[in-house]
Order: sequence, then C-alpha cells, then structure tokens
Amino acid sequence: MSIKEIEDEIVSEFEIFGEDWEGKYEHLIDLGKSLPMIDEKNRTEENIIKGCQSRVWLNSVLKDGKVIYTADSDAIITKGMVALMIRVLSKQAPTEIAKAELGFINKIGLKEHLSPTRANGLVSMINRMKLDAIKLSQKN
Amino acid sequence: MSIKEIEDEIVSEFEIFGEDWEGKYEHLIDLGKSLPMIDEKNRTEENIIKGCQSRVWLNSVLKDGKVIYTADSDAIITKGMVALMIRVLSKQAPTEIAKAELGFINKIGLKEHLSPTRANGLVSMINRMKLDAIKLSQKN
Amino acid sequence: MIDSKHIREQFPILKKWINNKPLVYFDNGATTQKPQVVIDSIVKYYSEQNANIHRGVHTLSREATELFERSRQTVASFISAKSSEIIFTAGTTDGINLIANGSNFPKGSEIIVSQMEHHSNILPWQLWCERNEGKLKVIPINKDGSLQIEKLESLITTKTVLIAMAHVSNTLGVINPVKEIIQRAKAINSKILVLIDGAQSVPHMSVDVKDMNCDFFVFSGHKMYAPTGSGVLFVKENLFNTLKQSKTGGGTIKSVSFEKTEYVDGPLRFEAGTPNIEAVVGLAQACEFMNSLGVKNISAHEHLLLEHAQKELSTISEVEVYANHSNKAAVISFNVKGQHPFDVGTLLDKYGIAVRTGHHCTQPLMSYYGIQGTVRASFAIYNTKEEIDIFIEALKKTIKLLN
Amino acid sequence: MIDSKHIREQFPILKKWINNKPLVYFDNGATTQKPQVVIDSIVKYYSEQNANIHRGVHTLSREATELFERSRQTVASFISAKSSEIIFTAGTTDGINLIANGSNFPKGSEIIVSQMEHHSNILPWQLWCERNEGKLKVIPINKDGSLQIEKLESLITTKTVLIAMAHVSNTLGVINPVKEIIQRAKAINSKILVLIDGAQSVPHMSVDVKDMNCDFFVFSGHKMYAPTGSGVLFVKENLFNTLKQSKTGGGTIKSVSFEKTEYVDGPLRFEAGTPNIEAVVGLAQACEFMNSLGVKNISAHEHLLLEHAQKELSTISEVEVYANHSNKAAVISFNVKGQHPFDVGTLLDKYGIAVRTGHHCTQPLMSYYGIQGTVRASFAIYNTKEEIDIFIEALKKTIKLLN
Ligand SMILES: Cc1ncc(COP(=O)(O)O)c(C=O)c1O
Ligand SMILES: Cc1ncc(COP(=O)(O)O)c(C=O)c1O
Repeated sequence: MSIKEIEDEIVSEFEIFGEDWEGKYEHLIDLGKSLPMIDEKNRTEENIIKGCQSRVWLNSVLKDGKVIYTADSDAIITKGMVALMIRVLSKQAPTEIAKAELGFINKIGLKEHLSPTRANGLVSMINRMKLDAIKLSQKN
Repeated sequence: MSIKEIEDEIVSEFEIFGEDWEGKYEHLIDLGKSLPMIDEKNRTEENIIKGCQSRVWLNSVLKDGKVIYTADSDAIITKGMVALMIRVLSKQAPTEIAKAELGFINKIGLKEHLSPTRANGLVSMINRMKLDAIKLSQKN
Repeated sequence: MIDSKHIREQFPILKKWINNKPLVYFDNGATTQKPQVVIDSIVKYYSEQNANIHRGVHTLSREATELFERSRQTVASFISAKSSEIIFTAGTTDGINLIANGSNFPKGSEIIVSQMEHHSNILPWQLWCERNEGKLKVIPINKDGSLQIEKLESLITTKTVLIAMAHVSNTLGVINPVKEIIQRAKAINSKILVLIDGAQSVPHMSVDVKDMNCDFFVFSGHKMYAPTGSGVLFVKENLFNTLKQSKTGGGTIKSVSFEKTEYVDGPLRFEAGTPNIEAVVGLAQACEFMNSLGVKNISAHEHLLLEHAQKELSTISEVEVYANHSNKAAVISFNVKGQHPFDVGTLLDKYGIAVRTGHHCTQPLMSYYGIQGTVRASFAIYNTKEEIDIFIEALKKTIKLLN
Repeated sequence: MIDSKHIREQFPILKKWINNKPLVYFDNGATTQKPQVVIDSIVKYYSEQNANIHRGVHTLSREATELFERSRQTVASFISAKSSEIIFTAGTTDGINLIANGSNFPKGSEIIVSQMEHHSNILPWQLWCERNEGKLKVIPINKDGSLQIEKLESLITTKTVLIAMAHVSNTLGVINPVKEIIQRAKAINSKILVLIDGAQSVPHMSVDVKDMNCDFFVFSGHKMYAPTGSGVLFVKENLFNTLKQSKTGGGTIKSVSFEKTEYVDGPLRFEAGTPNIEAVVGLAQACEFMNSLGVKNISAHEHLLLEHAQKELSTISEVEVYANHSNKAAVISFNVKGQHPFDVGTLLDKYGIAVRTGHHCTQPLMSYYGIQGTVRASFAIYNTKEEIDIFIEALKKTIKLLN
C-alpha cells in the first residue's frame, strides 16, 4: 500500500471514535503496547531522539530499496504515535518518505502531538525518519 | 520673623496669582534673578548639590547663633525656589531650621518641585540646609 | 476565611474550558494566573501613566517615577526590607545571575548549594566555579526531602564564601529551615554569605528577610500573581558596596566621560536601562492583592488543599508521592507506578487538568530519586477542594486508561 | 496616507490633559505610548493564554509556547532576520551587556564606539576594557552631528575586535551610514564584528539586518509601541557558538548534573529563566501594528513633522538647534540661548508639552558641544503638525517668561 492509502486506512480506523477521546487514546495506547520492542543493540545513544520529557529510539535500515524502521519510546502515548508513524512510513521508498505530508495526524485529531514545542520529541522523530531515508538512499 | 511667619507671608504673596501659573512662575523667575550671586569662592565642588539636571551651590555659616545661607543655581526656576528657601530659613536658629516642615511650598502650588524624583536637586538642597544647620550648631 | 467563589471571579482565565472541561489549573509552581486588579493596573499604566522615569522633567515622567518608587516601597515592606535594599530584576534567575556575576569572591572559593536546587540556583554557581577554579558543594537530602543539615558543618571550610539555597523546593514543596541554617553557618564563620531563592516561598507564606538574616533574597513576580518579567533581588544594605556591576548603562551613573565614569550608589546602580516599569507597578499591585487577602490566610487555605490532596492521593495504591515531609508548601510531586509522567500529564490535560510533568528544572533531584521526572500539582489561592476531587477522579480514569 | 485622527484614537493616553492643557507628548525617544491593540494583547494574554512555556505538556502551556515562538517569527521578519537569530532580552541595554559579557575577545583588544553613543553603548565596553586591559576608541563627529568616518581606517588596528555604534542618535536624530561603515571595517579586517544599537532606528524606519550585514543588532520594545521589558538581540547565525553565556539557569539546558551541564544550542541558551512572555507577545503585536500602517508611511509622516518643526524653530532667533544634518529621524535637540534646558522643559510642561531635557544619557556628546544638556522633542506616528504649532507657541511664551 502507498503512504496515502495507509494514512486513509488509519483515518477510517479512528473515525469510529468520533468525539470519544478516551476511546481514541485507549486505541493509541494499545498500538503503543503492541509495537515490537526495538532490538536492545539498537537502543544506542546515537539512535536516541530527545524530547524534553519522553525519549524515542529510532533505527533505520534499507532493504530492497525500502526503508525499514524500528522504534521505541519510554512513554506509552508517544510510543503509540511512533507505532502509527512506522505503520505509515516503514517499508516505503525513500523518495516517498521524504515527501510525505502526513496529514492523517491532523485528521485523526492528534495534532497536539505535532506542536513544534511538544515535549515528546515526535516532530524531531519525523524529521529524523525523513533524514535517515534520504541518507540511506544516497549511500546506496 | 519666625519661619512660620515668613512662610505665611510668602503664601499670601503668592495668593494673588490664584490659578494664573504664568504669573506665579514669572514671580518665581524674578525672585531667582534678584537672588544675590553666591561668592565666587564659595562656588566649590564641596558646596555643589547635584540634581540630575540643574545644579545648586549652597554655602552655610553660623553668625550669632543663626545660620546664614547663600546659594545659587544654574537654572533660573530652581534659583527662584532657592531664593524662597533662603528667605524662609536664613538667619534662623539651627533648631528651628532642623524642624521646619516648609508646608508653604505645597500651599503656593509648587509642590511638583518637591517630588523626590525631581531633577533639580531641590529636595537634596533642603536636606543639606538642615544638615548644615545641625552640623554648625554642634561645632559651636 | 477565604471565599473561593469570590476569589475565582477575580481571575478571568479561570473561566476557560480546556478540551471541553472546565480548566483546573494546578501548574502554579510554574506560574500563577493574574487577578483582574493586576491586569487593570497594567491597562491603567499604559492608558494613563506611561512615561520613562528618573530623569524626566515633565509631569507624566515625574508621576511615573513616583509610581515606580512607591512600588519599590510596597515590595520592600512585603518582605520586611528597606526600599534601598530592593533591586528590581527580570526574575529569580536574573537576580541569582546578578549576584554570581557581581560577587567579589576570591578564586578557588567554595559555594554550597543543596541537592534540591532549581537549575537557576545551580548553573550560575557552576559557571562561576568553572571560571574561577571554585568548588561547588552539595548539601545532601533524605528521602523525605529534608536537608541533611547536620552535614553543614562538615561542608563548610575556610574557603566557603556562599550558601545558595531554596526557601521552598519547587519540586517537592518542602520548606527548608533557612533561618536555622543561616544561624549555624554564620556561627561558624560570620563572613559566609547566604542567598535564599524565594521563588516558591514568597507566593505562599509570610517572608521576613530581616528576621531570616539572609544576605541576598530573590524571587519572581510571575509566580505570585504579578506580570512576567518582574523580579526582586534583596541585598542587605551593607553589602551593596561589595557588589560589582555586571550590567551597566543608562540610569546607573552620576557622570560619564570616555576616560572615567562615576556610578550612583544603591539599587539604581544595578538597574541599568529602562526598567520594566509596567511589571514593577503590577508587582506592587500583586503584593497589595495578597495583603488584602492576608498572606497568613493564603497559607492556611493552600495548606488545607495540600492536606486534602495528600489524603486523597494516599488512597490510590498506584500513586507514589515524593517527600512525605511535614513542613510543606502546597506542592505535590508524584508518579503513577510503572507509568511515564508524560503519559499521566497528557491524559490529565484531556480531562482539563493542567499539571506540570518532567524534571521541573531539578535534574539533580531527579537523579537522587533515580527517576526521569514526576507529575507535579501545585496550588494557589484560587484553587478549591472541589478541583482536587475532580483531579483525583481524572487521575483514577487516567490510571485505568494506561492499564 | 496617515490618518492622524484615526491613529490618535488608538492611543488612550493621548486623551490626557496635563496642567489643564491637552497632552502633547514629544518624549518618544525616551519611550512611546502604546496603542489599544498592544494593551489588548496583554489583557488577552493574561485573561486567556497565560502559562509558563517550553516544557509544559498541558494545553495552556503548549499554546502559550506556540504564541511565544510565533512572536519570535514576527519579530525576526520585522528586521529581516531568521527566528533562530533572535534572542529576547529586557531591552537594548540588556542586549548590549549580554554581548559585552559573552564575548570571547582576547585581553588587550580594542573596541571602537562613537562620540554620540548612549551611555548604554559606552559603559559596558568601558567596563570590558577596564577588566580586560582593553582600549576604548572613539569615532569623532562634526558639528552637524555627522561621524568623521574618514577617521575609521586610522582607528582600526590589528587589535580591533568590535565596532559598537548607534544606528540613529537618540539625542540628535542623525542617521549614521552603518552599512557603509560595516563595509569599510570588514574590508580592512573581515573578522571585526559590528554591533548596531537600533534603539532609535527600528521605531522609525525599515531595518534589514541582513542587508546591513551587522553581526549584532539590539533594540527595545518600549520605544516602538511595545511593553516595557521587551527587547531584542539579533546575533548572526554563525556567531552563536562564539558567545559565552553570562546568564544561565532554567530553560537553557539539555541536561544538568553537579559535575557537568550540557546546554542547548541557539537563542534559548541565552534566555535563562522564565521569559517575559507577555512583553514578547506585546512586541509582536507592536510589529504588526507598525506593519499595518506601513513602516515607510511611518517614516514619511514623521519626516514631515521633523521638517515642519525645524522650519518653525528656525524662525525663533533665540533657538539654537544641534546637528543640522540632512539625514535624520524625527528627533530635534535644541537650546534657548542663555537659558537652562531644565527651565525650558519645566515651563513647556506647564503648557502640556512633554519634552525631555538634560544629557539624554549622552554626556560625552554634551561635552563635545560644551553644554550641560538640551531640550529634545522627538516624534512618533501619532504626533501631528498641529501639535508642533502648539509647541512652537508654547516655546515662544516660555522664552518670553524667561526673559
Ligand atoms: C540609542 C539608544 N541606545 C540605548 C538605549 C537604552 O535603551 P533601554 O533603556 O531601553 O535599554 C536608548 C534609550 O534611551 C537609546 O536611545
Ligand atoms: C525554586 C525556583 N528557583 C528559581 C526559579 C526560576 O524562576 P524564573 O524562571 O522566574 O527566573 C524557579 C521557577 O521555576 C523556582 O521554582
């Protein structure tokens, strides 16, 4: 599926919650819990993205022209957001990742997490995902 | 005349101006102009009282138990105020000077010159006049 | 004693709804909201009184100067100081830096802080030590947040020049026995200076710097109902001449030439540039607001809130409260076991409750407890028991959501 | 172009009467009055938006942070800078001190200022020189207030590290050819840094720091319709890493321990403590106010006032105007022959006219002219030709009274 298609899928998945933010966050927390843990060897200083409060670890590799991301966070809500980002961007082509606009976050009503001042480092993570994708594609 | 009597005299002298501040200031300026210059030898660094803007020179001597002040200023309105102060306090006994409240300034509608923040150094001058009086009386 | 309804009406922001819930503002340790009288004093200042001060001959300038200096008097009385001991600053951090940059301590001196200090009362001294071969020493604490003051004597050496410590911990709320510490330190060496960081005490309790016998005392207006950008540095009168200027410019001088500048004495020497006149006027208004309620009444009300919150929190088994200390201002730091404070704070916000999460600018204290951060609820005069009940309900739901 | 009546209505204080006369406010060089939109932005901030910024997870804090950072963007655009180059300060004086205390200049360096500098752009460098065996050199001026820039080359030596000078003289209004000076200095030695004091330029004319190619640029909010306590220090991006911190504390760090502190990069490293959020929001609003009128239109209107005032003053034989320079902002300094400026100012105030008298924090400039002080009338967007006529009438009466 393309990035756009996955985004649309997530949007309809979240639509059922409507104004029920508790349901929405419960789902987000579940997503966080079910995200596979990052390999212990990839939990490095280099892979860390520091927000003021919660931390994110991100590892990126290129396989058959697609970027494979694994990631983790010490805060579960952040980890839920991370899970969504991985679902959308992992296994996509670097060029597609670089130009993704990720409008779905706004559409599912979680745009507060995208505030440039948000303490959770999610914005930095998205930037890092794109940067990694570009770097990896240039290396090969 | 006592300090109080001179103050009263000045108050009635200024009463004729009523709300006519131009008349009042004209009179003040005239008083400034007619104040005898301070002796050149008393225009010393030591006798200077620095306001932010205009300067006052004050010289005090004790004669027959009374303080004789001479003073000057480089601004004519300040000098007018200085003239009034001298008229009230000069040739009075140190103890009387020290306890004078000088309510006449308020009564003649010139209290803006008494603002502790006034740039003309008048408040400092009054303090210095009292201080000099006390010092002179203690010396003898 | 305190009529909450009446007080709340004076704070316009408290009418706000957040995420479709009425705002419950428990982030007062970070900054307090402002009462209408303070907002009005700003509006009045700019609508009727604004002018630059000190040197102006014209009426507006003279009146603004009088207003400014009257404000200095009000603020001085508020902490039992003289107005000639009050330097207006931009805040607590600004005041501490002014002392750190202006001190005349010899190279190699030792400075003592405590384990619970705010970064603003650590970094300026760390920097001073770095640049002057100095040594930073730390008064350790106990798990309940109390200082190990019995260690004080062994920390003090002949090189000790300053003790810099918080009156009240911003993270734990613990009230430190500053008067006793000052006494003990000065008994060892009367030349040791003591700086008290009152950022979290002045908003909540009566402070008397004379009785306390501190040498420097700093606080921020914005944490005590006053505008942002206002702050106070108290300097004991006889110490003014020992302080170097670190910031200079307009308003500090008697005379200037390229060869030689003569500075004025007293507070004005340290207030270079046009001061934040509006904020100073607002700060005096905030002092009057607190006086009108009675600072003792404020303490008492907030203490009731603290006790209620502590009691309620203790019924939630997942909650771990830090510093179960008996002498506290109305601040509680806690964590939900196994949960990140960020998650707890994010969900509480969804319920309309504003708490602070994270390290609260006290990373060394976090290291002591071996944690990344806490959730902090801190109360002010306009908070109510009902709000605490709403908060406890929301916290229970939050815990459920996270599990 | 500029509808004076409409503009005046936006400044509530202009309705004031002083000594039974309508206020004529010509003390804009000291501080400007504030338009209703700026006052409203403060009221709105405290009534709906107030929270401490940067680290908060809750909605109010997040929104306040966004507002603060959006304000940085607005202010940056206003002087054609990037927002990553904007440090918020408490004012011009604060910004200059931050550079003086943060610079890494080697001992014995030489710093060049001009004869017309404000004390705030002299004393910090004088202090630096005193403490670092440095040397302060002075660009001389001509009677018309122009700089003797032909002297620049001979003042610069291999030890010159900085030129610090005003964009516009606060006493004379003269606009200095800063772009040319920067070009000439950097042609001699590209490492020489240039700090421009824009306190009197930003309020009155379009400023483009990129085009000017200065390294540091400072100004005050309160002189450009914004709240007291707001100020800006522009630092060219590549110079951030050369600046030491002179003020540190909360908000500047990545991590803190007693052993080692890691600081963040960029402007936040220099904004220790809770910033003056309200004033920053108000400053952005003031930029928008000026943008909405058009900065070029403001300049043009003020220039008309200047020309009218100069023409009228030239008809009074007793008046001596300083600096008959062709390139001026709307500032006039003058004296009445044989009269003390204090007397002139005091009487003008009686006629409702607020002018500044004295040395205007430029004593070295006063020494150059061999005078104690001047009377200064300085104009802003809300002043009118009619006010100048009232002023001229009052000045004539004043002269009569004094003679
Ligand atoms: C040219 C100039 N520089 C510096 C300053 C100092 O500005 P502030 O008092 O706002 O720090 C002023 C204001 O008087 C000024 O006109
Ligand atoms: C104990 C303590 N010290 C210092 C500070 C710093 O105050 P400000 O940010 O107002 O400078 C704070 C505020 O967070 C504090 O709580």
